[in-house]
Amino acid sequence: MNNKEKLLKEEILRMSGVNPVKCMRCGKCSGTCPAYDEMEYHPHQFVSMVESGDIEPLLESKSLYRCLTCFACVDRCPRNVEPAKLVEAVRLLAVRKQGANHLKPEDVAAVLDDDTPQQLLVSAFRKYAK
Amino acid sequence: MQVKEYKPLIVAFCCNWCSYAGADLAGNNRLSYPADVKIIRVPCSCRVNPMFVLRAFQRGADGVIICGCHPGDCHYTSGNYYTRRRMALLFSMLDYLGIERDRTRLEWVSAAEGAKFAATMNDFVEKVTALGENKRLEDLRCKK
Amino acid sequence: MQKITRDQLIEKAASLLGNGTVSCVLGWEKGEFDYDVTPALFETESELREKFVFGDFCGANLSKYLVSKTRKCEGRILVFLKPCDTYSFNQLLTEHRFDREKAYVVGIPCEGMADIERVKELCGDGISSVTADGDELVVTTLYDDEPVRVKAESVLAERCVNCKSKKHVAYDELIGEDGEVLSSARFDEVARLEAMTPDERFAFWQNELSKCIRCNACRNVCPACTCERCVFDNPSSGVENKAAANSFEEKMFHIIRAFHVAGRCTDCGECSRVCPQNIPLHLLNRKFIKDIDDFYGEYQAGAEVGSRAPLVNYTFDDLEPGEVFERGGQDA
Amino acid sequence: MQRIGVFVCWCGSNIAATVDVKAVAEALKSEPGVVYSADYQYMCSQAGQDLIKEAVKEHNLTGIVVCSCSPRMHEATFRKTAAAAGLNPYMVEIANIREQCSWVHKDIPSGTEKAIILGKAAVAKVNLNTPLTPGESPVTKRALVIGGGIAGIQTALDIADAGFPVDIVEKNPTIGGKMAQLDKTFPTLDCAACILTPKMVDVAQNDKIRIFSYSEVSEIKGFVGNFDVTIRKKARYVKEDVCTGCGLCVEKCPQKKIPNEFNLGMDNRSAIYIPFAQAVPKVATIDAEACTMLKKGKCGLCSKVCTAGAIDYKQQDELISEKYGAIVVATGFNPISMEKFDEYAYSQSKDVITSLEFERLTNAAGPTAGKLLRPSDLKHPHTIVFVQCVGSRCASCAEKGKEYCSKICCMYTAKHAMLTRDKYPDTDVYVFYIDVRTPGKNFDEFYRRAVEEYGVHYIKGMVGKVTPEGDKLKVRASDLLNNKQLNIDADLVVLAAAIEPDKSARPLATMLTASMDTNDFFTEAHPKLRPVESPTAGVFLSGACQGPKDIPETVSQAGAAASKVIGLLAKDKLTGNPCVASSDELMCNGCSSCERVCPYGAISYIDKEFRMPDRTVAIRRVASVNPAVCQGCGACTVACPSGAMDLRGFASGQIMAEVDAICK
Repeated sequence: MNNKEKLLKEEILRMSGVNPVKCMRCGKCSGTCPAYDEMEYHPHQFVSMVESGDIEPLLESKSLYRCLTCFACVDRCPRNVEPAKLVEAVRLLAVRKQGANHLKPEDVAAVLDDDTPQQLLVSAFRKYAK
Repeated sequence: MQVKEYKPLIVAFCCNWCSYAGADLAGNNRLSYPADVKIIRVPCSCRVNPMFVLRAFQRGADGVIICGCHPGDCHYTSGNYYTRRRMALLFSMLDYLGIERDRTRLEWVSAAEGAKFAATMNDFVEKVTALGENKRLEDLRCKK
Repeated sequence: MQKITRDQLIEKAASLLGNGTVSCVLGWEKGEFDYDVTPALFETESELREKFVFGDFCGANLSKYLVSKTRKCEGRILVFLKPCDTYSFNQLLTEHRFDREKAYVVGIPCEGMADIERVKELCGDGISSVTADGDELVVTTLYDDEPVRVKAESVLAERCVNCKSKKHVAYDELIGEDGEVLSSARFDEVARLEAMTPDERFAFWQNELSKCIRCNACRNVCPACTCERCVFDNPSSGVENKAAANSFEEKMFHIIRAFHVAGRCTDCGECSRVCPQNIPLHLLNRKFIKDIDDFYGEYQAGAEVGSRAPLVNYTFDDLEPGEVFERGGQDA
Repeated sequence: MQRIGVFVCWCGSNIAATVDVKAVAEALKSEPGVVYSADYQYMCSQAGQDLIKEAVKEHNLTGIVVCSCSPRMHEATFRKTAAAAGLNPYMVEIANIREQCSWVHKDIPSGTEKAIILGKAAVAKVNLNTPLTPGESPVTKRALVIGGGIAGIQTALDIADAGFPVDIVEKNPTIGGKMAQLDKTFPTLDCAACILTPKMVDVAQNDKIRIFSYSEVSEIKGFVGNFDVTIRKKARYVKEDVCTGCGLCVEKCPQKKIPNEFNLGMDNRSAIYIPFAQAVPKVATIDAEACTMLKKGKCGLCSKVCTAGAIDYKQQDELISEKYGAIVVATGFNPISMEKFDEYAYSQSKDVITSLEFERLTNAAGPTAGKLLRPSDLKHPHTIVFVQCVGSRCASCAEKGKEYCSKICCMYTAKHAMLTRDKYPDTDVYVFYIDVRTPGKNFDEFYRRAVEEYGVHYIKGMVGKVTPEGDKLKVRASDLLNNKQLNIDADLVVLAAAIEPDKSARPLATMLTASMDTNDFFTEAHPKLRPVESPTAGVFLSGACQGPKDIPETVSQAGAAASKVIGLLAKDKLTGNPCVASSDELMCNGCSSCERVCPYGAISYIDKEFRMPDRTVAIRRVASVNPAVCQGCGACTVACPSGAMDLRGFASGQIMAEVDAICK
């Protein structure tokens, strides 16, 4: 892990309050994820990639916006790792990096399609419009 | 001018099953530590009454160290857990009264850790030597 | 200042004596002055009417006296307990120091007790009488012609300013309303000392402990110090001494005493109340209570009967003594 | 005043090279109480010991200090020497001037100085030594085994084999435990009943063994060698000694809709029942909750058909008191409840079952007569999904699962998968695993055979959700190695439920004052060196009550526990360690602090009369230490606020005398 990766990792762990070392690699999070097929990186990969500092690809990935934040993985994880909180933290980091690139109400129509879950739009508004 | 070298007086309470055996092992392996350390054998670290610690200080000891089995390894299953609580509170109280922290110590030394025993004693003697004589407990009731 | 009156308590005691529920009453009687009230045992109603008092100087915690009195008294003993006293009562029960059946507890509300030293600070020495009048105390002194009126609130004892609970944790019957457990600032002073440098702390305690005259009042009043034979009175304990021939116990008395009651002290504050030298002894006990709360989770001695005191308990991952120091505070 | 002799050993040059032994002997001569002082090359040699013996006689010594090697080395030697010279062996103290002095210090002046100080400390201690005699207590030569599973059975058989009488207390109507419910056993695949039932018969026929079935331990008093136990024999409303086990009553009983515990509720039994054909004792039991006669006073059919006249509707619980020298706990385990694992739909679908239920489904004596049929519609399942680690290794859900590995699930799941493929090659079998743990003889080979020879699909990943849909179970799971999410339409889902100690263990531990860990498994006296003993003397552990175990491990632990019991019962008297705690009743407050820290339950309280200074009599509660149980750790001495509790051999006064001598 180089220094930049270390800093990124620390920030994400701090934001999420998640300790990925607790993960025992059972994959129940991914076995439970309703958005699995939509995601390039799956919940269990988020955990192991954050742990190894491999965060850049996650920041770039569309997977961030496919997570429904349904928290099924949080609920069912036998080790209390809470993968969804990690996804959320990476997503926040990506959003912050976008700077002024916020979602404006008038842009909504353009991104609206049948595949985008409504919940995502609601939370996007809540978070990104600030 | 020849200054007499300061030699601290250290009392070490060692539990019979782990730490006393660890001290014996340090001997078997000829791992030296200062002769200032005098060991008193107790069946278990939980036999060490805080009064013994205070008495040692009162009689002129400069440092008191208590050694016991590692948590979970106590010959009597739970003795060292009580020791840990008692000494945590006692040491914290001495610190609260302004007594130097480095004069007291609780250390877990197993029967296999002769090297750790010697290293611990060397380190402890060094720290206590740096503090010099134990005056504060002596003076606690003598406002100047 | 107190919401209940002497008469109310006498009526209650008289009726319980009269119907045979209890055979004697543990209460307070007036001493030399209005403010040196002492615990006393009453056996008849006339005794009560003559000597029993209740007011702003009835700070004495009566629970301790049950240990000796229940052994002597044939029937049940009526004891008046303020909220903080009930914690000591429970702690003594936890330690099987007397038979619960032999005590009849009447819980009484407490508005906080006055500290005569604070009255003296405001009114000077030579106090000849102190009486309550509404939320004020009327103080007459030998030197002033006119009585001085002070707000009762301004002369509250420290332990009452930082009252930990207005809730009775044990009683057979209550007079008045029961209160709540309070969140108090009682550990602030300990925290202030902890934040000092070791040198400052040492100077503080050296100053305080040098005042000690070893009168043993703190021990004698302490509801946790009910040992059949105190180690300080026992020649074979190695710390015994009454004459100050051995400097050991002189220095260590307060440390050993605080350690002996650690985890059992309910923070009733009696030790500081009775200290003729005004040493803040409660700060030693509170340090242990604060440490116990910090290291092992909050624990209030006496909150429930039968609870396991922190020093006769453990968990597998308790703090190491070394870690205690890493948690903050000034390094020595 | 003591008359102390000091004996300084050279240990050849081991001590003498760094410590001036003559100076040590000389310096200690002037210590209080010392009347004789000598040095010798090898004190532990016969000549050295003779020197000590002669000195004892010549100088009327009452105490001995040997400045030599570690007491761990030769304390016992010198105690024997003292005893041979007519002294109490506990009047000997050792100053360790070899391991803790000459071997670790280099220059002679400081080594000598320290040796003198250590000698002074030992002299100071001996001055306060008192003769100690180990206490003796008799041993009742009978053992109690609590639990009649394979652990209890094996322990009882082994103890009885050595000629000691044993009683087994079993809470169910028959012994046999979990093993009786199993079909085949891994890794050899021999049938459980074939190897267990002969042992059950051995137990029944052994005249040294008594079985208290349908019974529970209700009270335990006493200590090692002398336990007083009360056993509650629950009313079964059938005279055990009269019933022939013919089964006619079971057949005729009109109340036939009671869920059958033995088959985990997958079929029904009658109100009067015999759990299974090979039950021991083979007698009927009436389920009082279900019997119409006992509930409403009507019916009585069983009594009418019983030709032996064994039915007794008036039977009462019976209390049996017996004395035992040793107690073996063999209370076993249970699978945890699956109710809380909503994601696996255990409560929603009959076709989601636990592995123990699967055992019954494949057992020839089970509800389907050994045919693998799924419970909901009794059809043959074609796709079966096994989920491992359900509730095991589960840190997040204390209320749901267990943090530990249940140890046996990997192997029994491999067994189930293999047997299914063997009997029904047309089924697809998936096993979802986190890790496959197979540390045991022939275990990994067995698991590999399931994969390689029987074509079981082992998938690294976990099932996240099971959804009943029509007559299928939709299983959503991850395949971590292929980085895929799988959706399987299964007919049957088998959950490898974590195992937990039986619920009866906790109250039993309280009665025994035996300690348990946070999971309610019994703790061992030492995790490595005394694995079958409880810290409470005279209490031994057998089987899964101590931790998850498979059958071979259970049997070997049962044998080990039995040998410990035999070792105890073979003694006529127990000689204790005399260095035990004792309480000064005059000073004792009766506050229970000591009792709470005692790891052995050696302290009890008695009410005692005291004459008070004012001539009144007061009854006070005071602590009393049982020297046969106390191991001498001293935890109580510090917990005691009044200092009433002290430890013989390491008394407060002695330790403080050592402190004083060192700090002088």
